[in-house]
Amino acid sequence: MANIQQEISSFLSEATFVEGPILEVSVPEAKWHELALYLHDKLHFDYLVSIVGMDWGETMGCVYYLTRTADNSQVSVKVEIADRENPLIHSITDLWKSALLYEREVYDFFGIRFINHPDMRRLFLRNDWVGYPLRKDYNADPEVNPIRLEHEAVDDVTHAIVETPDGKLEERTNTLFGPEEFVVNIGPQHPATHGVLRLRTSLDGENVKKIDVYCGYVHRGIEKLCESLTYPQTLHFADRLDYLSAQQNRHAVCLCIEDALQVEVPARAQYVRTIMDELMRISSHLLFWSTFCMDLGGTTAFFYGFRDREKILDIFEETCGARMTFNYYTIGGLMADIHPDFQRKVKEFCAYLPAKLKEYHTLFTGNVIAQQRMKGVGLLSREDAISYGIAGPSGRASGWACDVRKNHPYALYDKVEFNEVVRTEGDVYARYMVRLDEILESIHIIEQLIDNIPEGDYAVKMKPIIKLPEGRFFRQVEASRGPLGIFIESHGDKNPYRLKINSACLPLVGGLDPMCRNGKIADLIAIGGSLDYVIPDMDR
Amino acid sequence: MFDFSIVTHWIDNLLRSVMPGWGALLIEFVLVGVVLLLLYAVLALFYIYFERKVCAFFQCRLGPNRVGPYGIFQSVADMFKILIKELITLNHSDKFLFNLAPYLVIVASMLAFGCLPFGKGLQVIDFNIGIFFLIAVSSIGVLGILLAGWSSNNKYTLIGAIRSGAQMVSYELSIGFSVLTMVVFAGTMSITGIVEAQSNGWFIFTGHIPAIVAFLIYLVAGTAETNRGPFDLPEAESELTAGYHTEYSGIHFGFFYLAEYLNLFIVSGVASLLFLGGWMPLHIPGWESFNQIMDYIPSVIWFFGKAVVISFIIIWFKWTFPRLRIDQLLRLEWKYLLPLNLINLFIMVLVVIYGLHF
Amino acid sequence: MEVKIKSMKYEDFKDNEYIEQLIKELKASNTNVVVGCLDEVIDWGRSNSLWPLTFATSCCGIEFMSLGAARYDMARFGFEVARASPRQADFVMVAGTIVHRMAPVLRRLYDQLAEPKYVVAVGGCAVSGGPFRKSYHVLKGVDEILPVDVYIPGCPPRPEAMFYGLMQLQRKVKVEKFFGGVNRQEKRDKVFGK
Amino acid sequence: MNSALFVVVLITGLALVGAALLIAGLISPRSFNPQKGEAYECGIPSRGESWMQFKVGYYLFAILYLMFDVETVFLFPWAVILKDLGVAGLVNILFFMVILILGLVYAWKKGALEWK
Repeated sequence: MANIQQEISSFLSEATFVEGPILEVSVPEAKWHELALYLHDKLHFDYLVSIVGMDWGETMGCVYYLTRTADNSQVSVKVEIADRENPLIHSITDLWKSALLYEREVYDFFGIRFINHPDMRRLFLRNDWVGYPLRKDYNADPEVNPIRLEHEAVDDVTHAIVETPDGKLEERTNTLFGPEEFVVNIGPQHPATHGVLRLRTSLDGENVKKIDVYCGYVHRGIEKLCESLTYPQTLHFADRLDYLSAQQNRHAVCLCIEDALQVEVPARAQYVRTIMDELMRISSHLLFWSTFCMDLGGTTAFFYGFRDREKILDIFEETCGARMTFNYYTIGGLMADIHPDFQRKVKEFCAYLPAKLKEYHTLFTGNVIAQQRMKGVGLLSREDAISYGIAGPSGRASGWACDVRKNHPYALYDKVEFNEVVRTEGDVYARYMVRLDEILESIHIIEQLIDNIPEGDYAVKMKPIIKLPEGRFFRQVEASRGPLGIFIESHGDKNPYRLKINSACLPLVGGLDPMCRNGKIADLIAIGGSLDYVIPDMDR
Repeated sequence: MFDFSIVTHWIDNLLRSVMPGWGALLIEFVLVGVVLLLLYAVLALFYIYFERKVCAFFQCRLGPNRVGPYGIFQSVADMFKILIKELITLNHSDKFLFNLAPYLVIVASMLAFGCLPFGKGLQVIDFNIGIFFLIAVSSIGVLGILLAGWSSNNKYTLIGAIRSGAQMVSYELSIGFSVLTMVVFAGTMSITGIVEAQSNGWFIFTGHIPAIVAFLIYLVAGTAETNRGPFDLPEAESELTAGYHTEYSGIHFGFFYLAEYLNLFIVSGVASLLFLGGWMPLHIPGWESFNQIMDYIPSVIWFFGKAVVISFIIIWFKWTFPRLRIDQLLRLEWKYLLPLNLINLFIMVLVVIYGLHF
Repeated sequence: MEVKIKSMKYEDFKDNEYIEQLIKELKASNTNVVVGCLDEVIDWGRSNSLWPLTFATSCCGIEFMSLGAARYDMARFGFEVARASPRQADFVMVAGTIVHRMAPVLRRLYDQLAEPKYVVAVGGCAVSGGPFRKSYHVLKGVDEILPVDVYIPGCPPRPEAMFYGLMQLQRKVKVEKFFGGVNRQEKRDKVFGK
Repeated sequence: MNSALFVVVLITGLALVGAALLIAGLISPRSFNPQKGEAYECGIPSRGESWMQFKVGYYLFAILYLMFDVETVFLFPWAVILKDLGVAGLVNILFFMVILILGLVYAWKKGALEWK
C-alpha cells in the first residue's frame, strides 16, 4: 500500500493522499488522464471496479476504484472539478472498457461530460429528461419531468467531445446505425432479455452486426432515495436490487455500515449470514439454469429448476417470513433468530440437491443440441473480461479468478474451505458450467457450517439512531452474479450523503456487443442467458 | 374387420331411393364436409388438450384441470375465447396477403386431412397417386406461413417467415425421400394400396432396416415440418417473440394454432399409414387366434391409436430438446439426413429387387 | 346469483360488493334470453381462458414465473399459454415497478393488446409506487397510465395472492355483459376523425 | 368422383375459415387508437421499413431444394414400377442418381451447404 503511494507520488508530485482501508489519491483534473495511464500501464491496475459520480456542493467530480488483478490491491482516485455549469473530465474509456457505461452513468446523473468518450448519451433516463437527478440542486418538481406517454426520439448518432492534438475541444458526432441497416429492437418487452432491457440490434439476415444497449427501463432512482433515508432504512432497497441475491446485497450494505461503525458482528450471525448467502447463491443459480434452458428452448428444464428452488424458498420463508424480499440482515447482525427447523431442513436440502444436479446434467448438459448451442459461442478472453469488468461467474468462466470471497474475505469465508471454480474456455458452456459447479461448492460451504452454528446473540444492540463517521467507505461482497460494491460517503449525519451501488450486472451488458458480433440471433439469446444479468440490479 | 364403405353405401342408396342422383350427391357432399369439419375441429381441440396434459406431466405439473372433468373442456374454452377476440387490422401491412395466409394454412391442412384413411373404407379423397398428392397439398402450408410473415410488415415476423421458408423447404426433401423409399417398397402410390399391402405385417417390420431408417428420418423431418419441438425456429418464442404470427390476433391466430396441431396429427397419421399399417390391425403371421382378436378392434381405433402414439413421441421431442440454431438445422438436413436418405433409398431398392424383405 | 369459480367458495372471496354491484347492473339492463344465454357461454369461455402477456419488470416477475412453474402451476386454471405477443394475450400482469422511461412502452403494449383486455397490477410498485413512491423516476401506480381491473398488493405478493387476484379477474369476466357490453363497437371516426 | 370430393374438401376448408372470420368480425369487440395498427416490436416504434432486401443465404437453400425436389418428382413414377423393372430399372436410374449426387457433392464442396 505504502509502496503504491510512493510510486504515485514520485510520478505525480501534485497528488495528495488519504490513508484508509483503501488508499485514496486526489489529483487535479488536468493530470488525471496521465495518472490513469500510469496506473494502467505501469502499475497494472487493470480492473476498473467503479466510477462514483459525486456532487460535493461547491465542486463536483468522480471517485474511481481500481484493482490490480495480480495481487488484488486496491486504490481509489478522487478527481474534483469546480465548474458546475460545464463540468468536463477526461475519459478513461481508452484504458478500461467498463468505463464506457460507467461514464455514461455519471453523465446521466451529474451532467459531467467526459472528453474523448465516444458516446455521451444518457444511459438510464429518457434523452429528453430535464436536469441531472443526483445533483444536490436537482429540481424534483414533477412539473419539470411529467410522465410522458410519447416515445422518445430514436438517436442514430451519438455526440462526443473530442480533444484535438493541440488541446482544443471539439463537438463531434458518431454514427451508431446507418440509415440502410436492418435494426430490430430486442426488448424491452421480450421474453429472453430477462426483464426490461432494450437491445437495438443491427441484423444482417440472421447475423448480429452490432448491439446498442439501452438501460433504464426499470431505473428506480434508489441512490437518490437513499440520500433522504436513515441507514437502517436504506437496507430494504438492497433486497429489491438484484432480488435473486437479496441476502448478499443486504450483506454488502450491512458490511459497509458495520465497517464504518467498527461494529463486531456476533459469531452466530456470521455463521447464519454465510449460510444464507450460499443458499441464496444456490437458488439464484438454479433460477439461472431454469431460465437459461428455457431461452435455449428446453422448456421442461425450467420447471425442474423451479421445483428445486422452491425448496430453498421454503427454508427462507420459515426463518425470514418471505419468499423474495427477506429483510433479514440488519446492521450488527440479524433481524431474528433462525427457525428451529432451519438446520435440519438445510441438511436435508444439501443431501437432496446433488442427485438432482446429476439429473440436470443428463437432461440438458449432455444433450447434443445443447452442447452445440453452447460450446464455442460468445467467446470472451480473460483480458476482455477484466477490461469490461465482467466479474463473477461470467468472469471466472474466462479464467479470471475474481471471487471476492477469496480475494477480500468477509464473514466466514476465510474459515471455510472451498474451491473457486475457474474455467478457461470463456464461452457460453464455461459460464454455464461454472454456475452449476458453484452450486456444489456452495453446498460444500454450507455443510461445513451448518452443524457448528454457535449459540449466543444473533445481533448486537445498536443505537436507535445510527450516525456514520465522516469519510468514504467502499465494501464489496460476492453476490450471485458478481461483486456487488457499496460506496457510502458520510458527512456524519444519520443519512448518507451519497450512497452508490456498484452493480454486478451493468458491466455484463457492456460486454454484450463484442461477444455477440457476427453471431446469430440465437447466439445472442444464449449469450444473454449465460451472462445472467438482472435488469433491476443494473438499472437501480 | 368392419368395412365402413357398407355404411356409406347404405346412406348413398337410401338417398338415391328418395331423390334424384344429383340431389343425393349434393347431400352427400354436404355430409362429407360437415363430418370432416367436425372431425377437424374435435381433433384439434383434443390435440391441444392432449399436448398440455402430456407436457404438464413431463414437467411435474397437473395441467388444466378446472374446466370440466380433468379439464377436458379447457381447449373448448380457449377456442371460444379466441373466436370472439378482436381482429386487429394493421396500418402498413399488405392486407390481401395478410388475410389470405390463414386460408392457405387451413386449406392445406384440411386437404391433407381429407386424404387420410381413418378406417377401412373411411377415406374422403383416394387418388391412385394419393400419397404424392398428400405431400403436395401439405406443402402449401409453408406458403401461408411465408405470406403471414411477409405481409405483417414486422421485422420479427419477416425473420420468422424466412426461417420457416428455409426450414420447410429443406425438410420437405427428407419427407419426400423417406416417402419415396416406402413407395418403392409398396410399389404403389395409392393410400389404399399402401395400407392393403401391409395386411400381412406393417412395413416397419417387413421392410426391416431401410424401413426403420426411413421411419426415423420421417419422424425427424415430420417434426421439422410441423414447426415443433427442437425445430420451432419460425416461432422461437425466446428469440422472435411469437415468430411469423406475432401480428395475428383473435381467430386469425387461432387458425395457425389449430393448423399447428392438425399438422401434428397429419404427420403422425402419414407416419402410421406408411410404416405402421394405417388402420391395419397388428397381424403376426402364424398366430391366427391373436390376429383374429386384433381384427375385433375397429379400424378407426387402430388408426387414431397409432397416430396418437406417434404424436406422443413428437410431443416428447418438443419438451425434451432445446432448440437448434438455423445453421445447425440446415446442416442436419443437408449434410446428414439427405445423404443418409439417398443411401437408404438405394438399400431399399436392392431389398425390393432381390426380395430380401419378409 | 353467485359467480362461481371452481374450487373456491363464494364466501372465501372477502370483497363481494364490487361483484354484487356488477350483477345488479347486469340484471337491471334486461337482456333477452338468447343473448343472455350466449353471454353466459361466452363468459364461461373467456373467464376460463385468460392468457397473460409475458411481461415483468422486477421482483414480482420472478413470482409470476413461480406461478407458472411446477408448484403453483397456473395452467390448471386456464392461464396456460403466456403469449409473448400482445396481439394474442388477454391481460397484462404489470409485475414490477413502472418507471418514466417504461411508461410509453407499457402504454403501447396495452394499446396493442387485442380487445377484450384487462390489466392486473401486481405488487406494491404497480399498485402505488411502493417503496419507490418518492423517486423522481417512478410512476405512483400503474393506474396513472392504464385502467386497472385488479390490484394485488404485496412486495412481492405470494403466488397464492396472485391466484386470488386472478380469480377475482375471472369473476369479473364472468359477470360481464358481452353483447352490447364488452363488445360495443367503438367507432373508428371517434378516435381518428373523418 | 375424386376430383369432386377434392373440391368438397377444399370448400370445407374455405368455409371453416370464412365462417369463423365472419362470426369473429360480427361480434368481436373493437377499439381504436393510433398505436394499435402499428407493428409490434417489443413495445418500441419500428425504425424504417421491414420490407427490404434480405440476406441471400436463405434463397440458396431454396434453389438447392428446387434441384432436388424436381428430381424426387421424377423418381416417384419409377418407384412405383420398380418391382417390374428389376435390376434394369436400378441400373438405369443409377445414372440419374449419380448426376444428382454429384450435384450435392459439388454444392457441399463449394460450401453452399454451410450457413454463412
